[in-house]
Amino acid sequence: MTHEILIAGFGGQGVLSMGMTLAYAGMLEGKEVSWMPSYGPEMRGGTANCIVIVSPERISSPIVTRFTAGIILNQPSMEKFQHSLLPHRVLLYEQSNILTPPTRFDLEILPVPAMQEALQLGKKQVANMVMLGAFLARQPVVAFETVMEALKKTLPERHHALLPLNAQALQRGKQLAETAIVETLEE
Amino acid sequence: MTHEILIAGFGGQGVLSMGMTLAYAGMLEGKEVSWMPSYGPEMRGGTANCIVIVSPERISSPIVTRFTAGIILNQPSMEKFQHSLLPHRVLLYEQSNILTPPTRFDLEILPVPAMQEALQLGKKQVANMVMLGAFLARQPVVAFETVMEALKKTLPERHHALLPLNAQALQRGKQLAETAIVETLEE
Amino acid sequence: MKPMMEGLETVYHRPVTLTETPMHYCPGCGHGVVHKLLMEVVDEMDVQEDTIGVAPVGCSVFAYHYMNIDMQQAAHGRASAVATGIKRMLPHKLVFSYQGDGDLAAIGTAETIHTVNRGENILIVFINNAIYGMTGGQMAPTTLLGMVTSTTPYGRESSASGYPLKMTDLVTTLPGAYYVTRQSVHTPTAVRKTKKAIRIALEHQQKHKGTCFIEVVSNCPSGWKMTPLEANAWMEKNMFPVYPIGDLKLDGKILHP
Amino acid sequence: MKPMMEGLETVYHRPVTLTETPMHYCPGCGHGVVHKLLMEVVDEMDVQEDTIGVAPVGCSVFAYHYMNIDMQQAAHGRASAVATGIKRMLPHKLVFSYQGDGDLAAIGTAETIHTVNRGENILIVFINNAIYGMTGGQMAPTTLLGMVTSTTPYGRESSASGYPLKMTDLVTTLPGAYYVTRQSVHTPTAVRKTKKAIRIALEHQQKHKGTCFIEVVSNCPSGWKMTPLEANAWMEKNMFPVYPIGDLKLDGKILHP
Amino acid sequence: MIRGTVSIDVAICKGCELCIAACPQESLGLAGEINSLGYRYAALVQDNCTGCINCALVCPEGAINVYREPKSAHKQERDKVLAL
Amino acid sequence: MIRGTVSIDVAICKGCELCIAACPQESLGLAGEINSLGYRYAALVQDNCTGCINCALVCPEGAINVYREPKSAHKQERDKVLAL
Amino acid sequence: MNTQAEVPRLMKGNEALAEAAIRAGLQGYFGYPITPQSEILEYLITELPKQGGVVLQAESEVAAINMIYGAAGAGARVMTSSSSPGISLMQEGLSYMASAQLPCLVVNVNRGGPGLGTIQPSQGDYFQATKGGGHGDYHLIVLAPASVQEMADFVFEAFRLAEKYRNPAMILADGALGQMMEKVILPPAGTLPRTEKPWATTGKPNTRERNVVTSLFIQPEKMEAVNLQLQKKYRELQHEARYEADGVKDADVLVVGFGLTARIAQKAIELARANGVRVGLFRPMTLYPFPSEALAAHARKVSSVLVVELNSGQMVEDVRLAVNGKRPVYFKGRMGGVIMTPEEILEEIELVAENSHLQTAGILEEML
Amino acid sequence: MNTQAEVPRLMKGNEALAEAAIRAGLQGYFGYPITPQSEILEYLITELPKQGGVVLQAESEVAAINMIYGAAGAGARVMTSSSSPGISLMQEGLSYMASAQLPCLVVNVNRGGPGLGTIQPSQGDYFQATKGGGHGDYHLIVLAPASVQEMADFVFEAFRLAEKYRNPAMILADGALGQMMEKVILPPAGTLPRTEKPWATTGKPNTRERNVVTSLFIQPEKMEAVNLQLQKKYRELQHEARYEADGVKDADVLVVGFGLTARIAQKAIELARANGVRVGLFRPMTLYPFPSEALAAHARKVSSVLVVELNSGQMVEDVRLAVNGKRPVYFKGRMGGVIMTPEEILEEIELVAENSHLQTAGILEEML
Ligand SMILES: Cc1ncc(C[n+]2csc(CCOP(=O)(O)OP(=O)(O)O)c2C)c(N)n1
Ligand SMILES: Cc1ncc(C[n+]2csc(CCOP(=O)(O)OP(=O)(O)O)c2C)c(N)n1
Ligand code: SF4
Ligand code: SF4
Ligand code: SF4
Ligand code: SF4
Repeated sequence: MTHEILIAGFGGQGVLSMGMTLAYAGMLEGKEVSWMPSYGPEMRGGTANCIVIVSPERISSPIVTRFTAGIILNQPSMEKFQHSLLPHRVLLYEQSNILTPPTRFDLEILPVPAMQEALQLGKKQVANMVMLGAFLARQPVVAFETVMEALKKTLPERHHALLPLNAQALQRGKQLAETAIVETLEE
Repeated sequence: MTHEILIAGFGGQGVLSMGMTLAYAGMLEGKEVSWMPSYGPEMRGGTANCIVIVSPERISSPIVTRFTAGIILNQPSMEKFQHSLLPHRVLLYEQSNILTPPTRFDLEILPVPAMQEALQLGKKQVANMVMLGAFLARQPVVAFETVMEALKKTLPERHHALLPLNAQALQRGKQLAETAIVETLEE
Repeated sequence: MKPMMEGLETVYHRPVTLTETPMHYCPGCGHGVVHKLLMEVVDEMDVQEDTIGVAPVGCSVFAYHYMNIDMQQAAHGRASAVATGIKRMLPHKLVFSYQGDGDLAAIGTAETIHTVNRGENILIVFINNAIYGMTGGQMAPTTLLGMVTSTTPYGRESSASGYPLKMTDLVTTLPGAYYVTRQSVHTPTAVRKTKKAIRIALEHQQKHKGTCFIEVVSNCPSGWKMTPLEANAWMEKNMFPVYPIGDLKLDGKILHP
Repeated sequence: MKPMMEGLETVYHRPVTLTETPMHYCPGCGHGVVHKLLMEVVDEMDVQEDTIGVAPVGCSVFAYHYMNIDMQQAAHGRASAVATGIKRMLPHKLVFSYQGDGDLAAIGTAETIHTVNRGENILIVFINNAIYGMTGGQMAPTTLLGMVTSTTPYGRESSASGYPLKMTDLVTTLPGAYYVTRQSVHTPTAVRKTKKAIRIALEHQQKHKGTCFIEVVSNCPSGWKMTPLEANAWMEKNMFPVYPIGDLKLDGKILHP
Repeated sequence: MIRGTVSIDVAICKGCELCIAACPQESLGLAGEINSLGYRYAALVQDNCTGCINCALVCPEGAINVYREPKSAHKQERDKVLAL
Repeated sequence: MIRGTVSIDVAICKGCELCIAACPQESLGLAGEINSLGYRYAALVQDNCTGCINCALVCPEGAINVYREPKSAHKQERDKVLAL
Repeated sequence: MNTQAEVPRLMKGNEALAEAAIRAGLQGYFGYPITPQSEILEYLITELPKQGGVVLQAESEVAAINMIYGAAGAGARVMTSSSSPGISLMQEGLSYMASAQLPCLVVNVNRGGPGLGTIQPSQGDYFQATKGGGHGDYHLIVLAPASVQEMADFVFEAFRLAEKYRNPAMILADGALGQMMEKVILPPAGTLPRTEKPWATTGKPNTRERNVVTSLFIQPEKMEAVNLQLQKKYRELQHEARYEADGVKDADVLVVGFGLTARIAQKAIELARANGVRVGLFRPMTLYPFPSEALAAHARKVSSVLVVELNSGQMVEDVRLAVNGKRPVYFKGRMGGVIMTPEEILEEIELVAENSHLQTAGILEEML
Repeated sequence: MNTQAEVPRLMKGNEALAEAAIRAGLQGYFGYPITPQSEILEYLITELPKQGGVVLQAESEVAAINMIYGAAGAGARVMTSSSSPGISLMQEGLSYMASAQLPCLVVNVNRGGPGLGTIQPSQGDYFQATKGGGHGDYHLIVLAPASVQEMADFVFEAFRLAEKYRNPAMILADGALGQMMEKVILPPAGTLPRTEKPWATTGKPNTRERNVVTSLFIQPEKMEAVNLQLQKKYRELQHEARYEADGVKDADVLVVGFGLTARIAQKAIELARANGVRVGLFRPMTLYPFPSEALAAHARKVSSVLVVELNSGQMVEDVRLAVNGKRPVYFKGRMGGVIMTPEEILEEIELVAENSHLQTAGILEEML
């Protein structure tokens, strides 16, 4: 099946790199992939997002408006994008950053305390990997091993020391997702 | 009738101003007129020419390739233009500058020793007026008085002292034309 | 700890001609300070109605969001030509252009030189942060030798990319320039001096003295990849030796040539 | 009186690298002399195969009709940018641009400043005749104050049209400039000096020293509406005081700054 | 010592810390919380502000207003002290 | 005095007179006739040319070639004279 | 002056245009010399200051168009002029002015290109003028005079349209129109009223919000809104399309040409009619807006259309779009500064009239 | 490297293009930063010197294009890149290069205009790219990639065509193509042979006449000869027209779009076909030469044509010229940096399919 995933948050939260890693992993598994970032004038701050498509077939439009999954890391993006998800799909969000949860009834919603977990792991930068881990536990778009492979490519050499930490983060996310009670208001 | 006159010579011989004066006179007599100069990059020397059209009706093309009259002041222009005259029309040329006369049989050809006359009048610059005088004697496109009127406008104020001299030059041209034996090889 | 203001008088307040809009600049960026100073002087001279500004293409492209005066946004590098057009039509208004180093010293070099050479009666404010901020930190003509930017990944080398260009020194030599100074805004004293310079320049303009040119040696924390405090320290240490602070031309006279 | 040459040796002959084509310049125009000198030096250094010239837009646009070397004709004002493109691709060739004052000091100001600031290893020959010759005698940036041209009908006034721009003085201050001199070609001595300067410049280029810049203060009899002899006299009297003849920078060192 | 104080518009403060470095009294510091822009903002951390306006001068956001007791008031103060 | 002479390409001469002014010997002048370009061209008017090449140097058209008797020849000349 | 205006004068196209600009209340001119139009700058710099106007010889065409941007933004009636290469250098500035909706007049006395080319007459800049040589979706208002009289008259029309629609207007002439002299009756001064420009940056009084002249709208939605506004304007502009149709009543062949070419075609048509060929002339006077509807209507009445231009075939595309396949459209062009003669056009007319399309097409092909 | 070429990589369009240029044997790059394409300069300045190539950050786009002129004239394989406003500044230089017949690659990563506009994706520079934004009769060779893979592949094609025809070639992309990442298999290095350039100014040996690179031909006749040569070249170029047609066999509606828009349209077509509407896609890969004949042929097989562009309707003119009135041609565009969604296009397709032309036309009008 074709995954059309939206990842959105603040500039500093690593949403673009999360998407890139996911796309890279998809490619490593021989799938067709595209990564479409939002880009603005070179000024800091503001929200960032990207659309990642992973598909067995050739990808037509890299730009879609209805998503098969959403990973959302800040409040503004939640308001902006929750209604762009296709019904009955999964929406993950980072708990400490999003105080008013999504209002849709027809989604499989999973809040993830990624920031908190990341801080426990000792580096808040890996919060995005916690999110990714949780997401992949819900939707096995790619295998965890491949994500680690991908990280080797997407992380600059000088940060390879952090690979184990990222692996942990992914695992924590996985566990969280497996143990979590999924908030869904559907009957 | 519509006059489509070609005037050609060296840059310094005043062919453009001669044409301008003729056109101006035509306008003063309430006719439609146009003056189309050849123009090149701003470098000195080389030949210059202009097409003057004087007509009772609105002028369509200011650019024509067959002329009703020609006033030619140097050899290169003679070679270039003598064949552009309509048959049986008048062709005036300045004698001292043109050593090999035109070769066409079907024209009314009038050589004018304008330079020589101008020098006698004391200013070789007025040779062009001698030519114009001669031409108008042959083809009364406009009246002599009007030409003098026109000169008042086309000559810069500071040269108005030269008006009488120009008048003389015109007259000499007229006399020359009237007395001259027109070279025509037609039977 | 909340301030207790009863019985106290206001000794500094945000200039009223600065709009309420929060500025988009990165934390600690010098652009904000200079914007503020311009509007402080406009307030003090009470010339809001007489002043027309020209914003460049650069991070300060949105200056007109923050300065509550009539403004025009110019094409990249052409701010001084645009200012010339305005001033020639409205000779009794106070006109200034506000330009970065890419805008004024790269693509706008010809316009800068000729505007000053004509002695256009305007103020040119030149923010020199030695880098292209808006486009993400490429080399500027004023980038220091050895300095790493996204287009001098191995440090600027004169053989490949030439030397730091001292536009302010160049314009100083032009007869059209009446007042030329190089200042900064990283300390309270520096800020006071720069404000003074702006005031002097606008007063000269009121007297139709010719072109006034103020270079502000400034920072670009984001482009330099430093914190604001690191950036200002780096600036003092590395930029001031190449771009020394001080007046270059007063009342049309070149100082220690 | 016909010359008798039997038993005499040739002490001067037209340079062989100058083509047979008669030049289109007006009588007495300095362009012809400088063309001739360039080709004399090319002959003497035997570098026809190594030399690539760039012609400007201006009266000398047809330089490539007269110089028997590979040449490019550049857009108005961009000759030094074109020369940069050539030199960067062929670093071991000798590249020169030949430009008038409108070309180099007006529309080409930015290219001139930045080419020299990069220290491009080329020779820039700058013919300053204080007017736009080709387009019929309009004001140039180098036109003298009070001088009448078709666009300063009442004489150049600084308030309206700015001041004579001394580009050569500006480029002298740039670190990229290695050799900068101002010469003329109106007398035999002047001609000898200018030729010397061209030779020096090309030799520096062979040694990759940086930008060499030669201004030739020249005439425009047609634009000035004078005979060639009047023009040269006027030039000495009026232009030399503003554009003094002599070296400005030798071996990278600025003279009497 | 002259008594002064500052008011900081925390909504637009970007926590650049320039004011903190500029304050000779070390009256300023960064607050614990972050504002809507996501920055830890500046705040008074000591009650020894003299109202020298240094912080306001260097603030790129124009976020600081400064207040100071009037010269007169200050004088009275001193007199009181002496009266004791 | 060294003997020299010049040859002038009258076809391309524009009669600018720069050579005439540059000649210390006043050997040059304008000819009476005009050439195909319409200019009165330069010509030798005195046989006192020393071959100093001044005229050739200033000629914008490169119309002048200059010839001079070889140093040697010149020496012989002088010797001859002395021999008398 | 108004009295003076009545007397016919003999003037060069460039001078008539310049004098008309003064009478149209020109306040500022910024330009750079280039043949064949330097007379405009030279005339204005001699005359306009006497009327209190400003004329500045800029350091380049890039500077000139940006000075115009500033001056127009300050609310003044301003113009610049140049010829082909110089106009190319103004493309960024023109795109900015169209986007910032600043009125001004830009004159292009077209010469032969591409590149440095020649200085002789050409219509090779039609595409650049009408489709937008600069970046983005914008149009200039483009007027094409065909006589010295129109060189003068269209200045008034250009300023009127530019200010009414807040859009740069261009007069697209050619070297011949600029250099030739004809009888001209100059429009009287003071007949073009000043328009209110509440948007101009003249200094902010506290009675209004500040004015900002800009072409930057960083939010795509905002930028699209600006574009929709421009497109709306361009649709309204269509009503200003002007043309001249002559001898079309009984015409079998319709010749379409603009500017100087139309004049030459007129002569060719006279010759053709003398030979009994029924030919009419359609002359667009506005190139943008292009008189498409009128042309389509006229085309329907003839059996074939012949487009003549001093280029390789540019306006012919707009003609084909207007005719939309209903009639065969033929083309005859000369390039690089060569002016076509009435005889050449006559020849084409006769070929087209013969109407042996295939063959004709073949021949015309070669002429491309 | 050749081996490396086989491995798929995940790259940004701008980086893939830059890396491909290196593999295509690029010898010189001269350019000036501008969003959204600065990565090209940044990538090349980091990598090309390692291969012995030259990269120079010019003082402006005007300087850059003229450096390219000199470098191309010297016989080198060179390129520059910019985005809309910067490309406008290159128009004079491009006209010069086309006239002097110098091969080079110019990349325009199109952003929203006019003016400073936005930095978001747009196709608003179609006219400028295809009709010649500069002065005179010339054309650029224009390629329109639609994927990161084509951003790389078309570099080779562009250099091949540019050198074969001695004409500047342009790759017209947009901000999205430049910034997005996709799987790309880079063309192997050393597969684009160097071409002989006997005309280049490399220094005159006595074995040949001097070479002169110029665009000045002061005699109109000479200049026209040059133009005839260019026109001949452009006619030959027509055979290089390339396009992609998909699902056209049974199509009732033909959607025409280029670049990114074609990708989005593809998605819309999938949706439409799911709803049972028979739609096909025609994607011009070369914008100049425009695949007119192929398009005309395909258009004849459908009942109507829908053109989609990220502008106010530019390519639609070339489509109408090709279809020549045989079929109704509709248009849907978004402007100023707004990207249209598959859903929007789907809506249009369904309107067009209903084929109630009048009404549809009306609605579409509004959408202009
Ligand atoms: C014609 C053109 N070229 C390039 C750009 C891209 N651009 C925008 S801002 C800028 C330079 C910004 O640097 P600077 O002028 O130093 O200002 P800063 O952002 O550092 O304050 C550039 C190259 C543009 N917008 N227009
Ligand atoms: C872009 C552009 N602008 C203007 C011109 C017209 N033009 C040709 S030469 C020239 C100036 C010539 O003056 P200068 O450079 O001093 O050389 P000179 O003719 O005096 O030797 C101008 C403005 C042009 N060809 N191209
Ligand atoms: S990028 Fe640099 S110049 Fe621009 S706002 Fe940020 S710090 Fe200031
Ligand atoms: S116009 Fe002037 S510069 Fe040009 S050739 Fe004549 S004299 Fe020389
Ligand atoms: S200087 Fe201003 S913005 Fe910076 S921390 Fe202090 S109050 Fe905040
Ligand atoms: S200098 Fe040369 S061109 Fe001038 S007169 Fe003497 S020979 Fe003739």
